[in-house]
Amino acid sequence: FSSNATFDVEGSFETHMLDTAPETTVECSKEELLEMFELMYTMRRMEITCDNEYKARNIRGFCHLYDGQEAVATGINAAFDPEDSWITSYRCHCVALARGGSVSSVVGELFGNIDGYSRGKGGSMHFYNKANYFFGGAGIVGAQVPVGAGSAFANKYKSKPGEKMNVSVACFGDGAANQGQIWEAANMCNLWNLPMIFCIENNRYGMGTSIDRHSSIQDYYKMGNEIPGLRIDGMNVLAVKEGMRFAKEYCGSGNGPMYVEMMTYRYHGHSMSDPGTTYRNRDEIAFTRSTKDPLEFVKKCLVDAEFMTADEIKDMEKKIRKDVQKEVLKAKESPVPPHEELFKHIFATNLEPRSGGIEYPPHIRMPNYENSFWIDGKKE
Amino acid sequence: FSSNATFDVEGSFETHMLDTAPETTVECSKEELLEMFELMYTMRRMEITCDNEYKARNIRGFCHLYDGQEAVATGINAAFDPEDSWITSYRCHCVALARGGSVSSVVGELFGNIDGYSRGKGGSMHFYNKANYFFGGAGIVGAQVPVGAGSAFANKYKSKPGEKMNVSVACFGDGAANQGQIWEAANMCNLWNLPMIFCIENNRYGMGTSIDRHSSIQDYYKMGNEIPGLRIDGMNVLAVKEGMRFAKEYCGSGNGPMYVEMMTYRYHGHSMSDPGTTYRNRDEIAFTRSTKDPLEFVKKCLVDAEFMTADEIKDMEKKIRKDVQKEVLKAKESPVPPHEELFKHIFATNLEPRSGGIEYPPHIRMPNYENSFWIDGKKE
Amino acid sequence: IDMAVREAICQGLDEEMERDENVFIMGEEVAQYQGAYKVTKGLFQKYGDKRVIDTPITEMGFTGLGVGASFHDLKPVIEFMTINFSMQAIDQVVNGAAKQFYMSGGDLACPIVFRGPNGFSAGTAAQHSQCFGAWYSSCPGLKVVSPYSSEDAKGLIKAAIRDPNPVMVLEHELMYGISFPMSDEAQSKDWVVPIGQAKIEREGTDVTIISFSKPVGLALEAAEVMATKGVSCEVINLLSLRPLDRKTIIASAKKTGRVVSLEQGWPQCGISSEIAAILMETDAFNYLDAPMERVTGADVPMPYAADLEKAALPQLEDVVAAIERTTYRSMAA
Amino acid sequence: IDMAVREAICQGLDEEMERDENVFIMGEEVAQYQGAYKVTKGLFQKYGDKRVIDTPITEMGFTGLGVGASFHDLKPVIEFMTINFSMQAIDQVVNGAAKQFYMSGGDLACPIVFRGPNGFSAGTAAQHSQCFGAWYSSCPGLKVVSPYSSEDAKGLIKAAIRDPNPVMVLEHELMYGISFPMSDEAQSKDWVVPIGQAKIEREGTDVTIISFSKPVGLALEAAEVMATKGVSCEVINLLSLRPLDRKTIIASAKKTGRVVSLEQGWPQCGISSEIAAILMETDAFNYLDAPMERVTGADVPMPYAADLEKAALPQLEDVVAAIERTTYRSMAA
Ligand SMILES: Cc1ncc(C[n+]2csc(CCOP(=O)(O)OP(=O)(O)O)c2C)c(N)n1
Ligand SMILES: Cc1ncc(C[n+]2csc(CCOP(=O)(O)OP(=O)(O)O)c2C)c(N)n1
Ligand SMILES: [Mg+2]
Ligand SMILES: [Mg+2]
Repeated sequence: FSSNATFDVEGSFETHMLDTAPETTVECSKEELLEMFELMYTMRRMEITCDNEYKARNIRGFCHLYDGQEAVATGINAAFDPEDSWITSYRCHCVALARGGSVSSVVGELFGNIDGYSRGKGGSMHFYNKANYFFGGAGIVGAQVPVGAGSAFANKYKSKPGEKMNVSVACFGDGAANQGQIWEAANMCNLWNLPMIFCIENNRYGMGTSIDRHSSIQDYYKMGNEIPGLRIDGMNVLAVKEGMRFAKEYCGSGNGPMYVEMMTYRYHGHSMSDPGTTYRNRDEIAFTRSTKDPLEFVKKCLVDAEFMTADEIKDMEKKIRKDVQKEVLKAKESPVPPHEELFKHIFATNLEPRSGGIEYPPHIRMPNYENSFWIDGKKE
Repeated sequence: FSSNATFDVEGSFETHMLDTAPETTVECSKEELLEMFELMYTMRRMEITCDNEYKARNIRGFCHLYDGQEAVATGINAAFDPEDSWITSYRCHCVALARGGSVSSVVGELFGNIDGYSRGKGGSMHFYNKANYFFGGAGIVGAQVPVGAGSAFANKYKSKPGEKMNVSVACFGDGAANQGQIWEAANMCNLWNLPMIFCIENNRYGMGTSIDRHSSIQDYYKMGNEIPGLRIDGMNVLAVKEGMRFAKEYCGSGNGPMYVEMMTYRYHGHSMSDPGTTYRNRDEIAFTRSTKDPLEFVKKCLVDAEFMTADEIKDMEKKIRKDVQKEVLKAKESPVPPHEELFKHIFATNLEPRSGGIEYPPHIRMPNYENSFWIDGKKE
Repeated sequence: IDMAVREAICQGLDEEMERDENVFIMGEEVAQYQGAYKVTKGLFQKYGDKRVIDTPITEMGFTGLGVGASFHDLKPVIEFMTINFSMQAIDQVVNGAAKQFYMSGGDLACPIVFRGPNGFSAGTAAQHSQCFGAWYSSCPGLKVVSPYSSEDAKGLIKAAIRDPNPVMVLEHELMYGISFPMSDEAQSKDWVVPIGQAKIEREGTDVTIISFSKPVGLALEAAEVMATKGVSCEVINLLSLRPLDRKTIIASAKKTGRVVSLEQGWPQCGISSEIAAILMETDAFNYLDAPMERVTGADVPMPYAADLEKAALPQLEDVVAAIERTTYRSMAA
Repeated sequence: IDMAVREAICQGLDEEMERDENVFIMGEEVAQYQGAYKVTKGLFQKYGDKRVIDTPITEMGFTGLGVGASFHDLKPVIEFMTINFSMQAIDQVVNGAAKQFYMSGGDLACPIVFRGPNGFSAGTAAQHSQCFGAWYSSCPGLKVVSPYSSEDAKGLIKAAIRDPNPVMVLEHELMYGISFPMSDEAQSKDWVVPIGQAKIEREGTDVTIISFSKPVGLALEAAEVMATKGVSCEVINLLSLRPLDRKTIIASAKKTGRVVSLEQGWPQCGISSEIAAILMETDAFNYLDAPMERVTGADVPMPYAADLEKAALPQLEDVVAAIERTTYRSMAA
């Protein structure tokens, strides 16, 4: 009994302007598949917890959930080296988790607590982890894409000629895909052969607008025009992994950028204020859940390969649910940021994370007159 | 002896995503060809005059000349109805001329005189003629293109279903062509089937940067991706006319937008501060002048069709040169705008041109203390 | 009757669309979704997809497109889902719309309306909480208005649509759901609030509080508190940030001799700064019994955590404290 | 020796590129063309196309790209051909760069420099003449500097490059060709002008003139004129608009008791407005012998015609008149 198995991903890909293509089979070890499942299920549970906590008013503001799309981030994570750069949109909880966050640090951020991923200052849309090459979390649609191209630029800048380069991926939605700055970045990446992957998570809606109403090109993998493109079944984590391996290999070797389209689906509404059922019907959601769910898919792979029994999987799920609960409790215990945090981290004093002290502004309006006049951080 | 002739424009076009194409011959009457020649030669002389006046320090600031590219604006003008909308970049003197300006109003604007096209307030980059559907003149690279799409939108909005629509053209350079907002406009025009022509005047340089250094796609007529494209020999005014007739017909009929690339060349440097010879060699300029000059081409057509003799053309040129001189003298006689113009036309009071009176700001800094305090346009 | 600000804006839009078929609405999710904040509710159903248009998420593009459409005497009402996103389009707003009429020597007006929620909105952090009052109001050629109540909101959107110039309407997300009484006049189709005139929300004699948008409510609260302490506050609701109603500001400053300005935006080069400059450069100065106080948002990007957020924004205590300071502090001889 | 501002900036760039191989320059025409205004002359030849990079005309794209590169501890120096074009990229500057460090709770700094000519430049009309001093300086997280002389220019660009934060350097096209003496210190590779400190260009006792960028020269001229009339002017060159050196402003105001501010930008919510607010809200107020006067650009889009352009900008007579007004006008008792 081998602890490796081979999975068929035939039909998971379409290519554009490419001579080669990803493999049609993927080999995967038990450990690896289990790891992917664990991550995906943790993501799922975390997002469902966020939904509950939001409804219990423990989370405020915007909150965009990723359930349904877990295979995308997980597959990218599996294909990437830790030094490959990653940036995404506001729908970023699960990438933050994949890139070195704990559930408690992610959920803690949403609670606005000091032990949150961004010390409670960023909230749902603003997770970053410089040490792990994770650059956000961006609240402005499309804006993360040129920034991601900057990572690709830096990778090339720092690489030695002839050496394989680390790549950069920027994830963005179908709704974002027509933002002009994305094309501007694509043009530069193509001109300068930057190791950049433009990754469209096509979940078929930008908020309440379906792709046919916001995009004249609905084959997103062809949006790069002369830039090669790859469409991947984004509900199949093995296909995502293989496709991204292929893209990383291609881009990292100095062939320039690639457009990658992930066919995926979001189960929740756009954000917590959107029920998500006015512009698409419940059948569509139910059908996707029952036929394409990315978690069910991995579970089936685990069983089919005889890596695990259904019962073992159930036990594992139970354990993960408990872990997530524990993490949430931990997050809740963290205190809210002290008031002085308000004036902390406005300016850095060096490039190390958390550099920079408290910078009282020269003049603060405060109820207390005594506290209201400052020069150079001291009372006048 | 017919006063019509047929000209061969075979080889002047390349198409992209189109089932049909412009005709390979163009019929043209003597009057029309003469008119085109007159306009083109006036453009040429006007731009050369601007060059001289700039060097004589009678014109200030930026000044972007159009000589070399005359066939583009002239051909568009010939193909268009007066109600078709037109917007272009800062390189706009000659379009302003074509759309109802006199040489004296164009040059007068450059002199900063009150009888200038924009009352001396706009200068070289800012000509507009609402009555003639000419909307600029834009100083910001690329910005005119979505604005031009707005004209296409208005044309559709105002048209009756089934009726042929007036079209809108936005001209922009090869350097501008990768601006993201252009793609944003293209996507909307394509989604909404707007009668819009994206017209790239490819003169092979954006300032000092050649197309291979600033654009990953150098077949500009293919930049629209799924949007049909047409490449035209932009030095051949008859080809431009026929190509634009074709584009107008296509877009005006509700088929959506088209990308049109004009292969052209600018003789002058980018603007008056650029000698234009550091990034391209003199041979290239001389070669283009001697083999592709758009004026020489029309003259040849006039002679070949036996519409005019070489001597008649010479006489005509002499007359035009004199006319331009006279117009320049006239422009020089116009006074500079009175001081009160400073506070005029900040706000319109209705939609008629030149509405809106003088609006003294509430507080003016003036050397004269008495003049310095105003409330509601009156001294305090 | 009472009406929420959201409905008041919608009613204003509806009436103007009925009045003039050249008026159309364009923006993200304005049509089928009824607006991200449901401001355009019902308009798509009533006017159809010709006049209520969902756009792709391409602010620079559709703003430019709106500007171009306005050149044909159409009247585009461009919704920014929030005004933060207008930063992607700001070149079209300022270099395109605002400067257009002047640059053309008066040939080409740009009758367009931009609108959307501006500034702070609870729990949305730094990129979604910026106030653009000061930036836009600094630009000649643009008109900038900012309603507080439902009457303001309806009257200003209607004025903006009828104006032949580009008008930026800065709404406030947290006001959409707040109800205000609507007078009979305000319910009529002729209700238009003239652009450029401030409104005295409450008359008073001792201190003038000047504000706009949501914090006008805070100013009124503070005035209540001060009334119990025997201090009579005049509250000015600016309504229009450009043109700024200097006359009303100056007259009130002369009358009360004490001024507190109040806004949620950042302090540096804000609307409060401008008010300070106005008081300095006019004879209002000579009537001041104390230097002006400004109460503004803290000089930080907006943090997410609720406590920090609260500390970053003017609270009632802050306003009261500032008013009290103006009564302690007085002019140097 | 004397050195033009253009060369001083170039020298600063050159020295920093030599010192740190992570510094690179990116922008339109900065490499082969040597800069539209020749500021980067010679750098492409010296450092090659890896470190001096011509971009397409896509400001939003390459600004975002620079921001991303800075996350890898590279130090991008992004040239905007003029700062007007930064409006296309302003979302990346403000929402991207400026707010980044704070939003990440201090995890992710954004060490990037933006630079280019700001404000008025002769004969280029409304779209190419806007001053962005007030807008950018209003944004926490961003540093904003603006040199006047060659020493300033070299020292500030070097300080900007060494700073771990996003810094906007607002130069002035009409100053590039102006020569100033360079002291021995300023010629050294260690010459750095600290960000956040204003400079007293000329000491005086009767009136303080506060300015930045090109009009500092006008302030100095006005001071000369007033000297002949027996009035002693102190001239402050702000150098840094954020952080703004309130200490120096306040100290000088207390010393002279009279303040005139001078800038080329629009009046409303400008740097002058902010100075007025500072004087109002600090004890400097009690030392004022006359209300502050502001001298600013006219409240209009910049016209093209030379005479109108001149009328739209502060002239020597305007500054002199304002100074004289502060001596006539004085505090109310
Ligand atoms: C520039 C900008 N415009 C609008 C918004 C508001 N907004 C946030 S998410 C979103 C929809 C994006 O859809 P898509 O790109 O498909 O991503 P998805 O939410 O499906 O992951 C919109 C309109 C924004 N944040 N930024
Ligand atoms: C947004 C913006 N960036 C930069 C500039 C400066 N600029 C003016 S024209 C130009 C080159 C444009 O080249 P191209 O589009 O090819 O037009 P051409 O000049 O060849 O007609 C540049 C960089 C500008 N005006 N606007
Ligand atoms: Mg989507
Ligand atoms: Mg060109």
